[in-house]
Amino acid sequence: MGDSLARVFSRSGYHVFTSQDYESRVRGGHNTYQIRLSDKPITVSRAAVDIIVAFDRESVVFHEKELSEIGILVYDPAMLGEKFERQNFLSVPFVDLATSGGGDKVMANVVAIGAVLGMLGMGIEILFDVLLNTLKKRDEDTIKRNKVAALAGYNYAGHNCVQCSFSVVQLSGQKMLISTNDAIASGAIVSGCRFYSAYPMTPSTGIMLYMAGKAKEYGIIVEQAEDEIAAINMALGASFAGVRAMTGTSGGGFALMVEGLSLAAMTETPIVIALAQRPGPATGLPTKTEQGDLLFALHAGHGEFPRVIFAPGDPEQGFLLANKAFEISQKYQIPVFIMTDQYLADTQWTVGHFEVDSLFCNEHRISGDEVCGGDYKRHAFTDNGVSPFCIPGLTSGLVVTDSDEHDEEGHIIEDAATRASMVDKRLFKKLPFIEKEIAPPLFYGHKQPEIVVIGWGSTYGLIREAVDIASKKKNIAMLHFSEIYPFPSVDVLDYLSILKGAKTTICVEQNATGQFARLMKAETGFECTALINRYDGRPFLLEEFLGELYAHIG
Amino acid sequence: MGDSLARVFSRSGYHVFTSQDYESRVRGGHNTYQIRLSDKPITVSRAAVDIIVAFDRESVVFHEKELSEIGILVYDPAMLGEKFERQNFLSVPFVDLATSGGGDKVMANVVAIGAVLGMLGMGIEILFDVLLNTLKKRDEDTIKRNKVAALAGYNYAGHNCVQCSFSVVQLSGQKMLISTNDAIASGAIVSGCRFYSAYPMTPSTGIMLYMAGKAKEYGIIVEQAEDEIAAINMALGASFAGVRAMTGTSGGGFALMVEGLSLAAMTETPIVIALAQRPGPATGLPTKTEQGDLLFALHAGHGEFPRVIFAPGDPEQGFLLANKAFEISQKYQIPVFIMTDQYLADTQWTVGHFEVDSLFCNEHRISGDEVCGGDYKRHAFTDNGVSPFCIPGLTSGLVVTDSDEHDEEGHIIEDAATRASMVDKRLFKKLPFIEKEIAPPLFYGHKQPEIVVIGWGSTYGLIREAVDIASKKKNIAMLHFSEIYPFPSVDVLDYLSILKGAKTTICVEQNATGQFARLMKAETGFECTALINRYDGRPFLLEEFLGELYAHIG
Amino acid sequence: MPTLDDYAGQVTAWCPGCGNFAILKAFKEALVELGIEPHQLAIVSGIGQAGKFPHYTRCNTFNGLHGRSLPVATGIKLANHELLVMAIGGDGDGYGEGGNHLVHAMRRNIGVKVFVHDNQIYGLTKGQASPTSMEGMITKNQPFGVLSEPFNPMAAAVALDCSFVARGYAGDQEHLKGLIISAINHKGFSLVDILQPCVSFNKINTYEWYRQRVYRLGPDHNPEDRVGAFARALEWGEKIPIGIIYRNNRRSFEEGVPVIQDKPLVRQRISFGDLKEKMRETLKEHY
Amino acid sequence: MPTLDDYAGQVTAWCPGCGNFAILKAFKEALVELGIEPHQLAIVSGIGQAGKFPHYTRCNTFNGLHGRSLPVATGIKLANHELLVMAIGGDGDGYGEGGNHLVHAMRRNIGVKVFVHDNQIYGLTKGQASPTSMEGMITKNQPFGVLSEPFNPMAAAVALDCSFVARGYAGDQEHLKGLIISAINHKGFSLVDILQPCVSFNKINTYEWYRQRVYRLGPDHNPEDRVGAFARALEWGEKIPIGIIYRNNRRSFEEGVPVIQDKPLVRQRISFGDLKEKMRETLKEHY
Ligand SMILES: Cc1ncc(C[n+]2csc(CCOP(=O)(O)OP(=O)(O)O)c2C)c(N)n1
Ligand SMILES: Cc1ncc(C[n+]2csc(CCOP(=O)(O)OP(=O)(O)O)c2C)c(N)n1
Ligand code: SF4
Ligand code: SF4
Ligand SMILES: [Mg+2]
Ligand SMILES: [Mg+2]
Repeated sequence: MGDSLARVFSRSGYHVFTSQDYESRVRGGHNTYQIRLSDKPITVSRAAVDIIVAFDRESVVFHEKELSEIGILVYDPAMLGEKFERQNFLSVPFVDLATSGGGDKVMANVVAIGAVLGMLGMGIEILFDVLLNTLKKRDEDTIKRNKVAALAGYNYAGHNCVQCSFSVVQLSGQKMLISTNDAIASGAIVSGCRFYSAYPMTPSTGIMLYMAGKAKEYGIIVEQAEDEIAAINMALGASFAGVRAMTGTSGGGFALMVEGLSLAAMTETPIVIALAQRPGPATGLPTKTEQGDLLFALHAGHGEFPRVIFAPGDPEQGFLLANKAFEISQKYQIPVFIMTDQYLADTQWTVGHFEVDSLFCNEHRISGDEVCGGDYKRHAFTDNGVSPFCIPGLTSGLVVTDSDEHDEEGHIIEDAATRASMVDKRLFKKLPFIEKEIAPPLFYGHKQPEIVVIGWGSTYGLIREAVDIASKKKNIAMLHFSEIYPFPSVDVLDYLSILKGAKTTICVEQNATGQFARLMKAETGFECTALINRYDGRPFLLEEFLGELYAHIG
Repeated sequence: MGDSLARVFSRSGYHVFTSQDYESRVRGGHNTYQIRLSDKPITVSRAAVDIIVAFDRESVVFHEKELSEIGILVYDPAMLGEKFERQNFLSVPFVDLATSGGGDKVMANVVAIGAVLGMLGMGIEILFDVLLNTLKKRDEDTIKRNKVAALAGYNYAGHNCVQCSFSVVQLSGQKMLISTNDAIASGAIVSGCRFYSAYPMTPSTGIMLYMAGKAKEYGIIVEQAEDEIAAINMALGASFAGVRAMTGTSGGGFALMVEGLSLAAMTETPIVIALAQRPGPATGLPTKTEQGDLLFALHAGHGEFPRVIFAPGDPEQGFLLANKAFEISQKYQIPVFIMTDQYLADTQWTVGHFEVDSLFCNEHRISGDEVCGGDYKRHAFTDNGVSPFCIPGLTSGLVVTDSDEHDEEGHIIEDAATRASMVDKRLFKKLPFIEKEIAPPLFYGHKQPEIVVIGWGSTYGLIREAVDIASKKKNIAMLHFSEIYPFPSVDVLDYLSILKGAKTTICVEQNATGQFARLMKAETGFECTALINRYDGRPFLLEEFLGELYAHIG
Repeated sequence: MPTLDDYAGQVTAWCPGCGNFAILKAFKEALVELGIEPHQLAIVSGIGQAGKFPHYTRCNTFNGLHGRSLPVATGIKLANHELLVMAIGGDGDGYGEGGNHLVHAMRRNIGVKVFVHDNQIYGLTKGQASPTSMEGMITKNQPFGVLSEPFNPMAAAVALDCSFVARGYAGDQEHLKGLIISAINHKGFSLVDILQPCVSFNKINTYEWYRQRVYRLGPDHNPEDRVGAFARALEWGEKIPIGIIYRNNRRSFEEGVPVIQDKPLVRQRISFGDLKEKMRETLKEHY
Repeated sequence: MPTLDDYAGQVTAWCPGCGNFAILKAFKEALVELGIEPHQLAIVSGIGQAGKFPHYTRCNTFNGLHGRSLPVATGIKLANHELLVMAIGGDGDGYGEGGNHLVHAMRRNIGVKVFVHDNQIYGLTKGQASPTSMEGMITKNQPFGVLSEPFNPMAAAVALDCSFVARGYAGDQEHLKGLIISAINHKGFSLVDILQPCVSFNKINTYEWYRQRVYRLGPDHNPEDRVGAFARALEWGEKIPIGIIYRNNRRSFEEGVPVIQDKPLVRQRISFGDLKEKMRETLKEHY
């Protein structure tokens, strides 16, 4: 039900932020779906909650204390098997209202949505639209009965919630509500990705499902491979053959792809890899979040070769960086990572719209007989290390490559001179060009900050909103890295001077060891004055984080 | 033949250093076997050669120029199809001498060994002993005919080499001649390793073959797995069940073990991994050498967990560090790496003897009913993070572990508090103790050096001999790291002060990107003033390296 | 003598109605009937709904990676072949991610008992096709339907000369218990594929679907005849046989490894002192 | 029309007398006979002696990782099913490291032609046992002899309903050429296991050993009868059949993927401009 309710808000013109927490099981267990809305942009969950809809007793036990001062917990005594006599509790007979209108028990959900809208004093029409959408494959009658149920809840709560002090009005302008993982998938599709091979693994599966859902429309082959080794090798085959290809997985699956990553590098076959992190090691916490695989991704693969690592912090970055990942990968014939995590998979944000116009749209593959015929050499030496990459089979030229060290034609060699030249070509010649493609970190907040909060990837929204709040008292700014490797130069934005100019520099990471801080030290020599790390699998809530932040900055 | 000849020298009391160069094929191609001997310790190959035995024309073409001033190339005109009229060439009819004494053509090898001994003016008896050894499974007659062939070469060269100016006398005291990979294998065996599962991969295969050769004598199970994934998982199974276990592979195979590595960490199952490097990426140069996988090994595996990395530089270090690897791995229930490479697999060194007495001999597994019965908890919280590890099946207690995050008993959990405590236990509690186990780098040469040459692993012998030579003109020293991670503290040896006190600090690595130098910077903040890198798959010869070194230090 | 109580484990996290419950029950009853104590047993499992199995009973447990239970089980069995070692997982685990290990474990004939909870779907990851999903099955991830032919574990096992090949059904608990007992009593590798309805995601292969098709193999079936067994293994669709499809009497891997013929590796403790002495001798070979 | 010269490749690095030479020759003759041009062909190979194969002819080449040729070949075939795509490697490559991919490629029935140079040994790494090495074979790495039963690729393939299953022999070059042609002409996945003497390391399965045993399947063998084919596939020892063991007419994977029925993926160029337009529409779903 969370999704439908959130969509009612985003369609009503609100900024919405949703998040979920659930266990690694299919039914049962304790699950939550949290929705925050505001007339200003919001980018993180808060601890205090205004309305709790409780479908089981645990929801009362675990979450009652989260209620804000004006907060109300709404529940059905029949479902919880208990009636609570508390001031800030509102009882609504979800099940009764669902069935008495001729509906099914499961429509208790819809009753609850209606009830929430009633409590908020909003209109109900947009919910009807949303229901029409979600039930579009169902028959007229079902839709009608859902509407009746929603209305019943709406009216009941509207009349009976004497303690309700909310008044949420309709704003102008609908907003898009999307998760970063979905945004990455759509960014890949618009970049011409036509082949996606993967093996299901939380929290990357959503990307594959999104691609599969669009397979028909966009002519994409989505193949569920027998394992992750096959997944990456299939994608490399498709890419070699001339099709933009991608794979996605989580840490454990990526561990199995590491040899294939090295293969991509040696054969100079472009590939985009979505690496969706979750807490490790090993199986870890499959449905929780962590940023624990940065240094792993950076150093994965035997031998030495260039790679690019992006880590979007919100849906828009996800969309744009997926596009840039394909551009860079194709242009330099290298592997590019998009690092995401459970948090970015399970939170949805409102976005005005995606900047489709600003996307990269270059074709880097060739197939004409002039360039590909005759003595075409797949791995020809060039000034920037990038060799023309013909599409095999479309012309008379032959495209030859090898996982062994090879010569310009792609045939196996063992001599020292060719070896050294090939390392130079793959690594040292390409690198300076790749480095120039990397955008500087996002500098947000006070222009000459005393305090800089540093983050990467999914902590973007958290830090941003915290900086907004803290800036009322402090000269504080955020430095957020979404293009992480090659480490951004200081040419465009001299972030090192900013950092050195600050008194307090705090690196925030959802991991135990401060991987980004370590990387920054290795790359720039700069050491942060403090680290804030969280590694229990849970994202920071805004208040929790502010607490930790203030502990550091006073 | 190289092996037998080298053994004659080591048995004659000489310090011997042998190296090989060959292609990735079974027959044919150009191969060399180089032997250096001296009455002083030697630890690297030189460029200049005193005697070349040429079995084909390529050996003349490629290597003639390597002859020293007193150098002589010995060959059989019949084998090369040409007679050379050069001052420093000696023709010996290897094949003729082999067959005329009733022997087979292939005994031309033995004739050549005899010839070399004749040229050197050494005795031939030790060769007879060595032949007895190598041919121990053959019949009397074969042995006799080999002796005759050796003698024929010996006499022929002794009489005909007018230009020979060598005189190599017999010294006292036999020496052991062994490769570092064999030393690692024997170090593992003496440490109680009883299970070795692996998949063949150059240059790690020698370790497996050594173990297999000793399987019967020491009661070791050596299982060739279907792939590297199985190899590491089997070893983990055996280790869990109470047997010291090890696996070995090269970079590409290790790439496939990365998920298993993470499993070892999560389940706190001890394992020793021999990682024998070769040039990458991908298949790369299978029979050449490189130190390209240090940062990969250090960061391999999703999630965050402690590990230890050793990188021996010579056979003795290999032997001792293999033993220490088992000790640390068992004591802290963590994965320990022994990094080696093609160079350490294919070079043999003389060693006085191995310090067997100084080995670690502690049993860290338990199985008594008092500790393992009742409410035994596999992952119990303790002060140092190490939980008692019972052997399953030997007592009534149950040993339970999980790749998911788990509680003290080993059962799956998802709650935040237990998760955080388990990360603390595995990582933060163990680390300080593990760090204390790490020995400082080897500081060798001038005590207050102006120049420090830094290296790790297989460059030990090269740097050491170069420092010996350069120290005649310069205040120079070597800092060699064989215990690499956790990065050694400065408590025992304040190497940072030494480095900071030096004018020139040069990090030498057989890779393109200076991985160790980067690691040192990340760990200590110290940046070397210069790097010497080689990445064409070939080890430095002494003179080549001295050339580069002098270019830096004048 | 162990009782059912000795095998009481953690609280289950399976969906109500899941076929796994019946398997768990049959399994416990079989062990009690055989008189095996929890500590004499080691279960290695993978990741998936079935992979949680060992936590729901009591025994030595190595709940490892998705697809990798067999090599771990092999390592355990080789280290201590006195233990009863089982590998338990789902169809994705055993036939997808872990396919290669299954092939080679059968070749080895290592004495590990494998139970595959075959629900013809990926349960834990919420309903993608598995290697045994039927052709044409539509899922969110297979919008055009499954295009591959399902993996037939019985036929493959007979082809690989697996020494014990059987199929059970969660809906026939008594029969399943018998199979589990036979598999345990068999020397060498045993594969039991257990048809397991997944009420949440597999809407094709339901209890009803199986009930209409599944039948017990009778005495007319000779599991020692390999070609006959193969023909029987191909049966799927109208009728699905359960029971012992194929069985042979090959030497097990443990029986072939010379160094463990006296006793298990884990019981052969050599003192480090003796090892050092021995190594001094060995090193002489390098002179 | 292509000639043998069009297929002249790099200088070989195989041992003199190696069975690979005859396979190379049969292969080139088959392609010339079929009139296939080098650029119409893509060979994916693994690592091993056999893995070097594509360099010794001329064609589009992806010489990938040990054991991983099949997924790469699958990716290529799906991207461009007009190409003739082959996967070539050794027995270690195809049945050991790559075993899982083989199983699932057969299930898919992807139109890739697989040729396994089966020398029953690891050649390139100098003589360890391979999955097809015979039980008891002693090597440096198997000092007690091979303890596992050899993998029977023919029986396994029949069990997996592989749509074309054949065995060739390097010592019968003419027959082998015929098999290669049939495999190429067959729609869907084809597995040809080629017995290949390794003169350097396999001292058991020599030319002489094979000569005494290998015989050509005659017209009495019906490759369409699956159970009969299975029985035939089990033949090994005194007599070893070569020829087409099993064949069926399953729909190929390429035929089942809706989005490539008009033309191969690689020929379906969509302009980025159109893509952007389309995406603007799609994104509306998120409102
Ligand atoms: C290497 C790896 N890849 C993917 C996953 C994600 N994953 C967990 S369980 C599972 C499949 C579950 O299906 P199955 O094995 O049939 O078990 P079931 O849940 O149906 O019992 C997958 C893909 C993982 N844990 N590890
Ligand atoms: C992941 C990985 N493991 C191991 C190797 C080493 N290796 C190369 S070829 C080979 C086996 C060769 O045997 P086979 O596949 O039968 O080919 P053959 O040489 O006999 O033709 C091995 C183990 C490798 N290259 N990559
Ligand atoms: S999802 Fe299916 S297999 Fe998993 S517990 Fe639920 S019913 Fe059982
Ligand atoms: S080692 Fe064997 S397979 Fe390899 S080239 Fe030589 S004979 Fe052929
Ligand atoms: Mg399943
Ligand atoms: Mg082979």
